[in-house]
Amino acid sequence: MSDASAQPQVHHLSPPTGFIRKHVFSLDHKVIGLQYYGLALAAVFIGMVLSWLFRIHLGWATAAIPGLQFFSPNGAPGGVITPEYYLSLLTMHGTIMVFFVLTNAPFAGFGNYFLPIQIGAEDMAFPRFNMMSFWTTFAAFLVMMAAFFVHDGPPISGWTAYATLSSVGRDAGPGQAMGQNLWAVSIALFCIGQLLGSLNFIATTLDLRTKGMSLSRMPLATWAWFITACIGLLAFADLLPACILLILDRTAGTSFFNPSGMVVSDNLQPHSGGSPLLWQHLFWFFGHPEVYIAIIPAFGIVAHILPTFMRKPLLGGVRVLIGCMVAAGFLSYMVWGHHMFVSGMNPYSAILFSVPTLIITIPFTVATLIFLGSIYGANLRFNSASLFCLGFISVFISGGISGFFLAQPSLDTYLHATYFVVAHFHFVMAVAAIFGIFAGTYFWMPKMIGRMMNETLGKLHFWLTFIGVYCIFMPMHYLGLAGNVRRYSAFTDNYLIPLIPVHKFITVAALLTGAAQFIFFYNLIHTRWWGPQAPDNPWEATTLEWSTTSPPPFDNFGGRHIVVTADPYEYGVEGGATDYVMQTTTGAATKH
Amino acid sequence: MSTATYTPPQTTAPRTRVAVPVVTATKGIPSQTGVWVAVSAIAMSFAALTSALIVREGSGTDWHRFVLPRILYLDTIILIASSFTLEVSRKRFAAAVSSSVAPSGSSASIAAAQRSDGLYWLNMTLTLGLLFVVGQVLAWRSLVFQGLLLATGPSTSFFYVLTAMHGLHLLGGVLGLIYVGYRLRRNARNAQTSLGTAAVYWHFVDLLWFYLLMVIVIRM
Amino acid sequence: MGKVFCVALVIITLVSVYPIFAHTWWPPPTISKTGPSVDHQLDETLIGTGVLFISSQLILAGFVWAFSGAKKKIKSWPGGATPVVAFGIIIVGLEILSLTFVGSKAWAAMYMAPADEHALHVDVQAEQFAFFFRYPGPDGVFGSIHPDKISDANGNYFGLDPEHDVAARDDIVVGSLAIPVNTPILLTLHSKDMIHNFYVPELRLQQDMVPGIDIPFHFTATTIGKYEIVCTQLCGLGHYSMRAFLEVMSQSDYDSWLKQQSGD
Amino acid sequence: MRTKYFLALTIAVLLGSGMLVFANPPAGSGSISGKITYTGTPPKMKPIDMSKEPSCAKQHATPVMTENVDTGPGNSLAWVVVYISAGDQGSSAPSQAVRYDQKGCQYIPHVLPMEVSQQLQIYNDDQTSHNIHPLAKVNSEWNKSQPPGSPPIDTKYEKPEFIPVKCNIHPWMHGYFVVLNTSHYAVSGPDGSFTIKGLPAGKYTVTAWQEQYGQQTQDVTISGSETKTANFTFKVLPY
Repeated sequence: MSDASAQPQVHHLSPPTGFIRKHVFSLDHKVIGLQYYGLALAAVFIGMVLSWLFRIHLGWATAAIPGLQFFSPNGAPGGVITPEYYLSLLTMHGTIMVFFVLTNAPFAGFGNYFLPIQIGAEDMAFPRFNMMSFWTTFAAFLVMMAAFFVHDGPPISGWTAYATLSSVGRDAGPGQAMGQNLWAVSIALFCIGQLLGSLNFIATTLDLRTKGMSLSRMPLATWAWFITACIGLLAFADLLPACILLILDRTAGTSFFNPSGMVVSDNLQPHSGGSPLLWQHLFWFFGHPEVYIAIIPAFGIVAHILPTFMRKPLLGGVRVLIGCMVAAGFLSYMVWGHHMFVSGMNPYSAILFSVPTLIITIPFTVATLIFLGSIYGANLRFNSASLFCLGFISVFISGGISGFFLAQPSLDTYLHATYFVVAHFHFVMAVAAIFGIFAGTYFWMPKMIGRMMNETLGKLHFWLTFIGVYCIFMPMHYLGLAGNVRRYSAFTDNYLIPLIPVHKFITVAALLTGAAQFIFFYNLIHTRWWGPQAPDNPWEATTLEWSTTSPPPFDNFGGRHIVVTADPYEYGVEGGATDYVMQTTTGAATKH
Repeated sequence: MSTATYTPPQTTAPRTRVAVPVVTATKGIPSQTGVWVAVSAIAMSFAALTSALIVREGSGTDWHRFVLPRILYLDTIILIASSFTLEVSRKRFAAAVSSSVAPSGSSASIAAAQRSDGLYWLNMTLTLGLLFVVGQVLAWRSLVFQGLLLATGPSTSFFYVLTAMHGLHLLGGVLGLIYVGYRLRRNARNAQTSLGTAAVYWHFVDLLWFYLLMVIVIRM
Repeated sequence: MGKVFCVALVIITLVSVYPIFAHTWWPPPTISKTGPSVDHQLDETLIGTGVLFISSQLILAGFVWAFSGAKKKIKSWPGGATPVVAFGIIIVGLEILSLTFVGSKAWAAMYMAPADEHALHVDVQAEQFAFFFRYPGPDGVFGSIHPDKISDANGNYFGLDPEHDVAARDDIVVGSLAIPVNTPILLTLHSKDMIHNFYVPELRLQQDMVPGIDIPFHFTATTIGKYEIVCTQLCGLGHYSMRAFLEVMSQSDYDSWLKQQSGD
Repeated sequence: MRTKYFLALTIAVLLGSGMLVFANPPAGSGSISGKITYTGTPPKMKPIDMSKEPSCAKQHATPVMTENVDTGPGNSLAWVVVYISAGDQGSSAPSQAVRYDQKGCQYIPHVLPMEVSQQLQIYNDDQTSHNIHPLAKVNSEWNKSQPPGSPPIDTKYEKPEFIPVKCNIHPWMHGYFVVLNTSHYAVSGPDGSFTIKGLPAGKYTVTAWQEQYGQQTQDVTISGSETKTANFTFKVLPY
């Protein structure tokens, strides 16, 4: 902590010149933001490829994938994916996507880059912690990747790593030896990184706001990042000790999660008295807030972008949405038990957990209605960013609706652990958050790299993705209704065999939608080096990031003291040269 | 957080960008905010561990109490003492600041004396902190001699986990104090604030130990 | 572009809901006493959420069509935010209340109500990756379980000790669950290694089987037939292949089955 | 010049052949045969319920029984490994690979003896994924799955050990790898009989191993090309 007070001093006068200081171990929040974004980009690519592999396996269980045997001779002999390798792919897909994409990109990535700018600060409160935060996360990523190359492969216990499968060790199956150890260590490191990040976000938001930037004048994106940081602070502080206990159970012979008298692959385990449910409680107390850590930043990003392209402020101003996000964040700590309705927990507590879970739909319903009500009477401008915002609203509705089913214990007894659940959280958490990331990318890239992205490619990317995700995840609801259990590497049960064609359809859709993402990758890379120069405020937006150059100078505002004089979303203003009022009028941004 | 007492550092120091700290710091002191945020996070993770302890105690029939090493109580006293010495050193430094701004001519020497006095008490605090860690290690050794190891039973497992995690946090505090002392010796800008920040953390770790001791005494 | 988005969204919405109206993929007919209440609950939720889903998607589509592009004077929602917020709270609140009251009843009937005291008692052992079922045999007493005796090699899945434990000698251990129809069944769920799950879609019931805990679990099957018991809790590499059969028989068939089992 | 080469060549050939002669163990013509029987009531073998794996269940008209105590007429005991545990005068190096099959969700053979560092090939002849998990303690343990259509697993063991083999997907599948230091071994057939061939004259210790009832030994002396008899009797328990 004592390092903290040194920060106002370590602020560097002039940008560092050395490559290492400038691009690698940089203290500049903008560079760190881009580093997070790049890490998420790499992670999302890996995660997508993994999903392709196991989708192919689900459609055609005995199909040989040429070349895979060279990557994993044990996992895919002759290119045919074994049941345990399917689970490994699934586990790594879930872990990578949830932790290294959905937490990194919308929160740590965009947040690091734009939170200080949007509040008129010239850097985060603790640049050194900021740098440590990224490099810890990066180390976590490397450790996670290492699991692919250990002897018997990555862990097979799913991203939730339920004890006792995760806590027993190698007897539990291939991948549960070193692979699971690496998993636990990686997640522990990730927690540390995110804790440092959250600390930074909170302190920065509270203390480094410039003159006139009152809390009610903060853009919704900043609000979302702030709230997310508050959620993450507690969530990751809960997961970290859980991971430590798991590692001890696996390596030090303790019995936190391992009960007595377990016989795993004919070996009587030397444990006594542990509680497998304890892991589930610790995990989901983190796990449910984690869902909101993924979705609330995306929510804020959309709420931040939409007014710009509607050319009108949101219905009811920013306060309603802020209230919704705060309420959701608060409630998210009372509902973890709805993941455990049939876990052997006391059936009475199921009802206690189900009520707040249903109540949590209220803030999100209100927020959705606010979005819809805001579109009424707007002057919608269509481009990649705004399209992804509208797409976000649609998929968020689709995903939120299915929450009504799973929040009820009496339906969970039928739908629990079926593809209905997979469809639900992919729509509401994964796809919605990814749409938020895409919207943010198309909206902010001009500012981040100073070049305009290609709109035609962007729109094409939107349409293929939008239709694609519905083709992938809508059918999963039907599978769930038919009782199709998730995490099955092949469908041998009589009642599942008729459903295989649906899986084939989903696989094809997934491959095509995945292929469409290469348009995005191409667009991004092409823009980075060959895109046309971006003006300072291409979207006629109002918030502070648009009153500086693209990309912003090293200290964000070229030494100008920003004084905020207006609310964040003053659009549709009449009687002026423009239909909008910038948040600050101090010194027009210097042109290129 | 205690933003009221804070006077924004004026732009005297040549190394800071012109007036930027004035703008950025008007809302509060980042380090102060940060330390409170960190404290709440640490509190959260120990709360998680405590609830885990309670669940685990209920889940199995193998929860055995064991005799706590007496040295734990001595450690507690040491830690409380360290909090006091830290406060003393803070007072000295505060006095040093006030007397250095006093108009009288001899003030400089007085200030110097008070500063060195403060440093003395700071070092005392550091020593006590390290002494505490040594004491914890001794406590572990005595358990080990009784054959109570990490994996012996759930109660010992939790004892080792809790004390180890607390010890790590305390060592972090020690490092922080060393850094602060270094800054104070260099008479760096708002090193005072750093000391205050470090004190908040140090007292928290102190309280945390109190809480843990309670848990341990009641449950083990 | 707005019109295109509108049309696309309308098509997506209609296509999405069609299979649900058409019951193209649907839960298998229920065979348990408590099943109908779950189905009724499911239908109610489908109707309620279906209305919300279609209406909100169509409103989004309509607004995007109506308010795209043209440089006209912006309007704001008549009445402002308050009625919208109120509307949202009320409609969802009502939905929640109705669902919770009906749903809790169904849940209570399945999980909170105690089992019938005359229920037929069967012991279930889950392991990687199979279920095994144990009937007390003629003496009506279950032999005690000794984890150290558990062995797949000689088929001692429950860890019985017939050498010293007389009650264990006539225990019947089989690989599929045979039960008489319309008789309350009380299962005791054990697991010897991982967390498994006992799921029969037709029963509309599932329950985790947690190592270290014996979980009671009761139901009544109302239709004769052969159904699949599957595991829904990731338990290792063979998770997908972990299943057994639930054979609901007439009382007479069941009796003869039991006699034949204890015979050999 | 040329003669020099010739000389060198002949010497080399002579030396080589001579070494070969001495290296080869004396190929004996003696043999040991006998019958494995039991006393007491054997445990009842249980029928295996394969209904969870239809592709296998339909391969068996009558339900497959467990094989850990496989008895036959005349109290004969099958699947007992008999081998030379001492006095063996060097074995011929393992020539061809031994084959282990997974067919109809059974391990074939139930007990597979092999020589140290002999090539072992494991085939999956079923239309379903199998998993081979030899629970080795002395040798290195591994655990691999074998989906239908994937190549045979090719491996070997370097230290002598009795290794239980299980399939993690089909819990009833159980067998044994018996890794031996000798090439002189046999497995008792359904009638309990066995024959160890190719033994040179000498004093031998013969060991019989049964997966549930452990080992027994006898000393046998062979002179010339005779066939000695060595019968083993295991005491079995009903439970």
